[in-house]
Amino acid sequence: MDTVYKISKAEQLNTDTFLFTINSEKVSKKARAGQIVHVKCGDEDGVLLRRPISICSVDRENGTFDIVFQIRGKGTKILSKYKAGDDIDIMGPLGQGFSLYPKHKKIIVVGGGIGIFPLLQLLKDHPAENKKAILGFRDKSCVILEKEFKQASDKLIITTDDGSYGEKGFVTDILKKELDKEPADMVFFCGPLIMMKLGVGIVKEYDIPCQVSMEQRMGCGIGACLVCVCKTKKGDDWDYTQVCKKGPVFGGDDIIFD
Amino acid sequence: MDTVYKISKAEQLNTDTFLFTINSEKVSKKARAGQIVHVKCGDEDGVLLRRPISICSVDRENGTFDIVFQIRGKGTKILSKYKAGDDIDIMGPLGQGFSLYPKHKKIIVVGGGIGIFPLLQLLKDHPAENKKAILGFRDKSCVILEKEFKQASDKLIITTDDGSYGEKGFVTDILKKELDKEPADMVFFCGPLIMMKLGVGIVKEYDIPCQVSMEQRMGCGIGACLVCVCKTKKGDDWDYTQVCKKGPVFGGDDIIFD
Amino acid sequence: MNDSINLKVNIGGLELKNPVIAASGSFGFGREYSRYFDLNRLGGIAVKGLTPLPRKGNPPPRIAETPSGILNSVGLQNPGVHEFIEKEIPFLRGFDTAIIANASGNTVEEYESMVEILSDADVDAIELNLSCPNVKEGCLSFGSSAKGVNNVVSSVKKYAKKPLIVKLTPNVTDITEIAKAAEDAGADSVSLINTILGMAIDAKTRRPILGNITGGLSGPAVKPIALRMVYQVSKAVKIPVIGMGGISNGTDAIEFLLAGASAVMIGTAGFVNPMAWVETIEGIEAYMALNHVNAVTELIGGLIV
Amino acid sequence: MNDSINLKVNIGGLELKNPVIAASGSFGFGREYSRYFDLNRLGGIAVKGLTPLPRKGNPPPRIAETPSGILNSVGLQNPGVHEFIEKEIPFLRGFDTAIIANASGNTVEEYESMVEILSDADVDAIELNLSCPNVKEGCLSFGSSAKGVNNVVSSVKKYAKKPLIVKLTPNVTDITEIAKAAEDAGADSVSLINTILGMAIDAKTRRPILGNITGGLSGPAVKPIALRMVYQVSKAVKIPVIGMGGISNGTDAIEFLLAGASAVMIGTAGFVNPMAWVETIEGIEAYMALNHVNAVTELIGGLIV
Ligand SMILES: Cc1cc2nc3c(=O)[nH]c(=O)nc-3n(C[C@H](O)[C@H](O)[C@H](O)COP(=O)(O)OP(=O)(O)OC[C@H]3O[C@@H](n4cnc5c(N)ncnc54)[C@H](O)[C@@H]3O)c2cc1C
Ligand SMILES: Cc1cc2nc3c(=O)[nH]c(=O)nc-3n(C[C@H](O)[C@H](O)[C@H](O)COP(=O)(O)OP(=O)(O)OC[C@H]3O[C@@H](n4cnc5c(N)ncnc54)[C@H](O)[C@@H]3O)c2cc1C
Ligand SMILES: Cc1cc2nc3c(=O)[nH]c(=O)nc-3n(C[C@H](O)[C@H](O)[C@H](O)COP(=O)(O)O)c2cc1C
Ligand SMILES: Cc1cc2nc3c(=O)[nH]c(=O)nc-3n(C[C@H](O)[C@H](O)[C@H](O)COP(=O)(O)O)c2cc1C
Ligand code: FES
Ligand code: FES
Repeated sequence: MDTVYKISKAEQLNTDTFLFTINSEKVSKKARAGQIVHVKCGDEDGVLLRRPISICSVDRENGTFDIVFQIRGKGTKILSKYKAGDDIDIMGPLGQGFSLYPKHKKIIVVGGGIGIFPLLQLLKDHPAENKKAILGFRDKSCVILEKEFKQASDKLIITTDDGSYGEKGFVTDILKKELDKEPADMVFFCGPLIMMKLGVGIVKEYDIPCQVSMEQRMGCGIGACLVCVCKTKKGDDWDYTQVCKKGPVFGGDDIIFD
Repeated sequence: MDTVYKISKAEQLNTDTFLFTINSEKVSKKARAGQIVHVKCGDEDGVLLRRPISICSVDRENGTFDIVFQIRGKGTKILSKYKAGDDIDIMGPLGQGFSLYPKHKKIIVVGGGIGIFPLLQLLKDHPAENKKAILGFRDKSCVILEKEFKQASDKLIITTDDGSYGEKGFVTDILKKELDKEPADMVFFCGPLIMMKLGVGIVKEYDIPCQVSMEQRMGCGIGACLVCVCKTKKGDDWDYTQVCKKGPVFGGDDIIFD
Repeated sequence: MNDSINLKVNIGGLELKNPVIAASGSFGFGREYSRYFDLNRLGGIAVKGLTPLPRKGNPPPRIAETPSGILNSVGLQNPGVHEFIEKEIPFLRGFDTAIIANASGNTVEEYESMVEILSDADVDAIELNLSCPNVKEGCLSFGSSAKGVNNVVSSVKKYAKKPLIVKLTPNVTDITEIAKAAEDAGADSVSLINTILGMAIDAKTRRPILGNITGGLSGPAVKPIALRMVYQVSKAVKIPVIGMGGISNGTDAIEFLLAGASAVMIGTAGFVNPMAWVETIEGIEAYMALNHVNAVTELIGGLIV
Repeated sequence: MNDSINLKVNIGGLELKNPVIAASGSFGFGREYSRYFDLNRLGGIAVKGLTPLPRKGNPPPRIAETPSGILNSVGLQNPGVHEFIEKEIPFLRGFDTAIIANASGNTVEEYESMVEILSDADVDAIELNLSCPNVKEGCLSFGSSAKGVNNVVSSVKKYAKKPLIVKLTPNVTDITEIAKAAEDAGADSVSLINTILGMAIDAKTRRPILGNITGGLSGPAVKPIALRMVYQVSKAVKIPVIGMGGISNGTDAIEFLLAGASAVMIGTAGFVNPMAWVETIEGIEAYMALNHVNAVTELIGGLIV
């Protein structure tokens, strides 16, 4: 199976965040919001494993899709050196994306840090009438894709930890305020574990269903090696479930945060 | 100590042989024919060690030197991807070069394969009146640096294993013929071990001194780790001696070929 | 595939059409990779390590990347041997490849029962995992002494109606002793190496990266150690040796065959390149064609020393 | 160098101004690297392994490159302890850095005599090499059992007038047992790991790459194994632990300190980068500054589990 595609655009969004547009009929046709690709970064320094990166947005007409990633360690550092025209080795689309229900009229997406990326295509694809996005960043210099999220949503609230841009504070506090104003049919979370844990607790108070996108270190990326698990409910019991195959998106109720 | 220099020219000489011109006042000033540099190729695929490469020629005025190398394995493969303008991490010049005695009027250099490279600067630097070069290649497609060697020598004999260019046969046979015609004051060998072993045996018959440039896998490149040894005579006994520090050039008589 | 090239090997009664096997734990039960390539290509599949009852395994994170290697601490998460027999064997039997059941237990009795159950199941061989570094009881504690190995292997032997492969741990002073103990107790072959116990630390958080603190090292980093152990063991025992540890391509596989392995397993490399198994088979064929080797068995133990 | 940062450590009586030591065998007797950097920077230098008489070592090739690692089979080539004392100590004493004499022998008597001789020489500590995988007699055969280690260490102890470091081999089933044996017999500290026995094969020539067939693996590839062993040993013994195996930079060194090492040694990384030792010291300082750690001793064993 061929997994090598061409990067048609490589753009630096801020000091450590990069956007690649990748040509792939296959991925762009099959991809659903929330799914991931598993990226081979390179062989430098004995780096072996692929890195899981969310599909950020898809251009089905032109057969391309975008990924956005931040430099965190060795692999993403190597990846950041790719240029337009380079080949990139990608497995995907992988996993289960967000479930979009046409009957839902009002939705809210809540994202933090590198968790905002999969929410963009979700907003684009969701048929709801009213789509709110609450996105949290560390500070002003970290704010990216603002225009794109504005376009894809009906209301965009940006927060920063230090208040240097948008509202000051946590996305979960903003979520609470928004839900106090007006309920929603579904809330989608993607970001740090603690944010999702808090978020799931909040929407439960309002009796609103939610979906969360989980993060875990991965090996195979396709469900075979069982390294990427998170704790999920299973009747009265619980289980370790593969994030790469059964996730990354789970029902908020299915996850045991501990 | 700074070991990073700029490649000012990167040229492909044939399918798998490359020439780099490297800017370095330090190396070009200090280098003597037969010395080596120890090159960091890159981090790909867990490649760690530096590769020893001979200094092929030196431009002392412009502060540059040339190395020529053939792709053999992982490291030289990575190295072949460097371009003009790239930085290269090089330790050197290292080791002991050829000893050039002004009193020697007639010299012969005998090289095979990747062993020909250090002989070029030797020919350039040696004050002898009559300099012959006998260079062996696998076949016509492997013949490189012919012009440069012609210029640096008074007589150049090229041999190929299959006779597709120059004379057919081994350099050692040609050496014998040449010595039958006319003796020499010193013969310099660099190439496959078996060629040098034969060569040393031949010149001994003619009672001519010789020098050989030894090849061995290296670690530190500066004499500290003792991995790069060859067998040398030590009175009635023998010893393992570091090729990187005490060599690569040894008196033909000092080496035990077994 | 070159028709004049014979890739068949016989591993103590287990016939393989080629010497490349998916290593246990890297390949699940084959379903996932069946979308990437034709499982018929494989010599065999060693399925995820099985235990009598389902096991949840260790807390995440379960993987860490190290220079040219990975650490894993899965801890034998599996649905139990009965679900394997019911749900996975029928799927795997749809392919023309050997099924190797990798079996673990906490006690000698559990090992016995696993072998008894699997002997009556439709598998081609049983690989006794005496070497998982990621579980507290059983397994490695049996596998790290000749006595322990002899004890387990001779106990299960009477239940074994299939070729019995004993999988050895590298975490021992002298692996040849362990291999000989397995041979003496009736193993039909040995496979090695399982992972090497290791650890990774995040200097920033000052915490271990793995949820289980330590994990098992595999991948290219361990290849020189694995190769040495395969070489030592294949000289020490008469039964066939299955070699593994860091094999990523045909050249690596050839090195293991030359060192004395009769077949090879590949795990970690498949995470990097899902075609690693197939490309290794192709690489072996290419080497054989280039070097005019007709039967892969000619290469086994062919190291010139 | 930040003045408020205290890098001093005490390794069982051996005072070091900083915890970075050149590992034995990688650094000769210091002369060569003295042209690359100021040896005064180093916490200490463990010199090339010494024996009572000069040794020629093993036939070349003595090094092979493996993924993120190297194999070496030098086999203790050295000029003998007397020449060391006569010619090398005076040179090394020109620098303000600890001299650690790495000593090997073929028999218990040879070890005793080495310790006796070195105790009267101007060195700061003696590192007993019970772990070289590249020589046939002595060394590893003592080092791979608790009994052997106890035997050698308690025999030499009575001659030791300098801090005694016992260097352990990773080629054992349970390194904590070996470490405890060393401690019980009177070692002032232990250093680990020496190299792991491995092998490399050239598929083209079908021959081993090393003249000695097998060699010892070192470099980044072994780091996870070394880190695990340092963690285990530092929990099992009360004497200080010197950690090594694949350390290339400050972050790696911090990981070893957190795992329980009181100092680190660096070998292989210096072949890649002759400034590795110095840059590691700088990296430790940078980490301490960033994390407001005043004394490096605060980091030792600081892993949060
Ligand atoms: C489902 C999913 C979707 C993701 N989507 C994005 C995205 O769209 N954009 C983006 O920038 N990042 C995303 N990430 C996080 C991204 O995978 C990590 O930042 C990246 O793997 C770190 O690799 P590194 O080489 O920079 O770090 P290193 O520290 O060198 O990585 C070492 C190992 O740890 C793993 N690892 C380290 N941090 C993480 C992490 N946070 N999550 C998973 N594995 C990790 C690496 O994959 C690698 O195997 C996603 C992660 C998951 C699980
Ligand atoms: C003194 C000396 C001078 C040399 N001069 C030149 C030169 O001018 N041009 C040139 O093309 N080559 C030269 N060589 C040979 C060159 O060093 C090797 O071809 C090169 O190291 C192979 O590295 P690789 O990454 O291609 O092979 P790999 O097989 O990936 O190398 C693996 C390891 O083995 C070592 N190795 C493999 N083959 C050799 C070899 N023949 N000699 C030494 N080490 C080896 C490598 O350095 C590395 O450590 C010289 C060697 C020596 C010792
Ligand atoms: C994620 C993972 C899970 C594993 N699970 C098992 C297992 O269940 N049973 C077993 O015998 N070996 C298991 N192993 C070990 C492999 O089968 C193999 O022995 C080891 O990984 C070395 O081969 P490699 O370097 O090709 O991966 C596992 C390895 C990995 C990486
Ligand atoms: C070329 C070489 C020679 C070595 N010689 C010795 C030695 O003489 N005595 C000793 O105790 N250890 C010796 N070692 C082992 C190192 O001191 C160290 O334990 C090992 O290499 C792991 O550290 P590293 O990964 O930083 O190299 C040698 C290692 C190498 C690479
Ligand atoms: S990464 Fe292998 S199962 Fe998820
Ligand atoms: S390479 Fe280290 S002594 Fe020559």
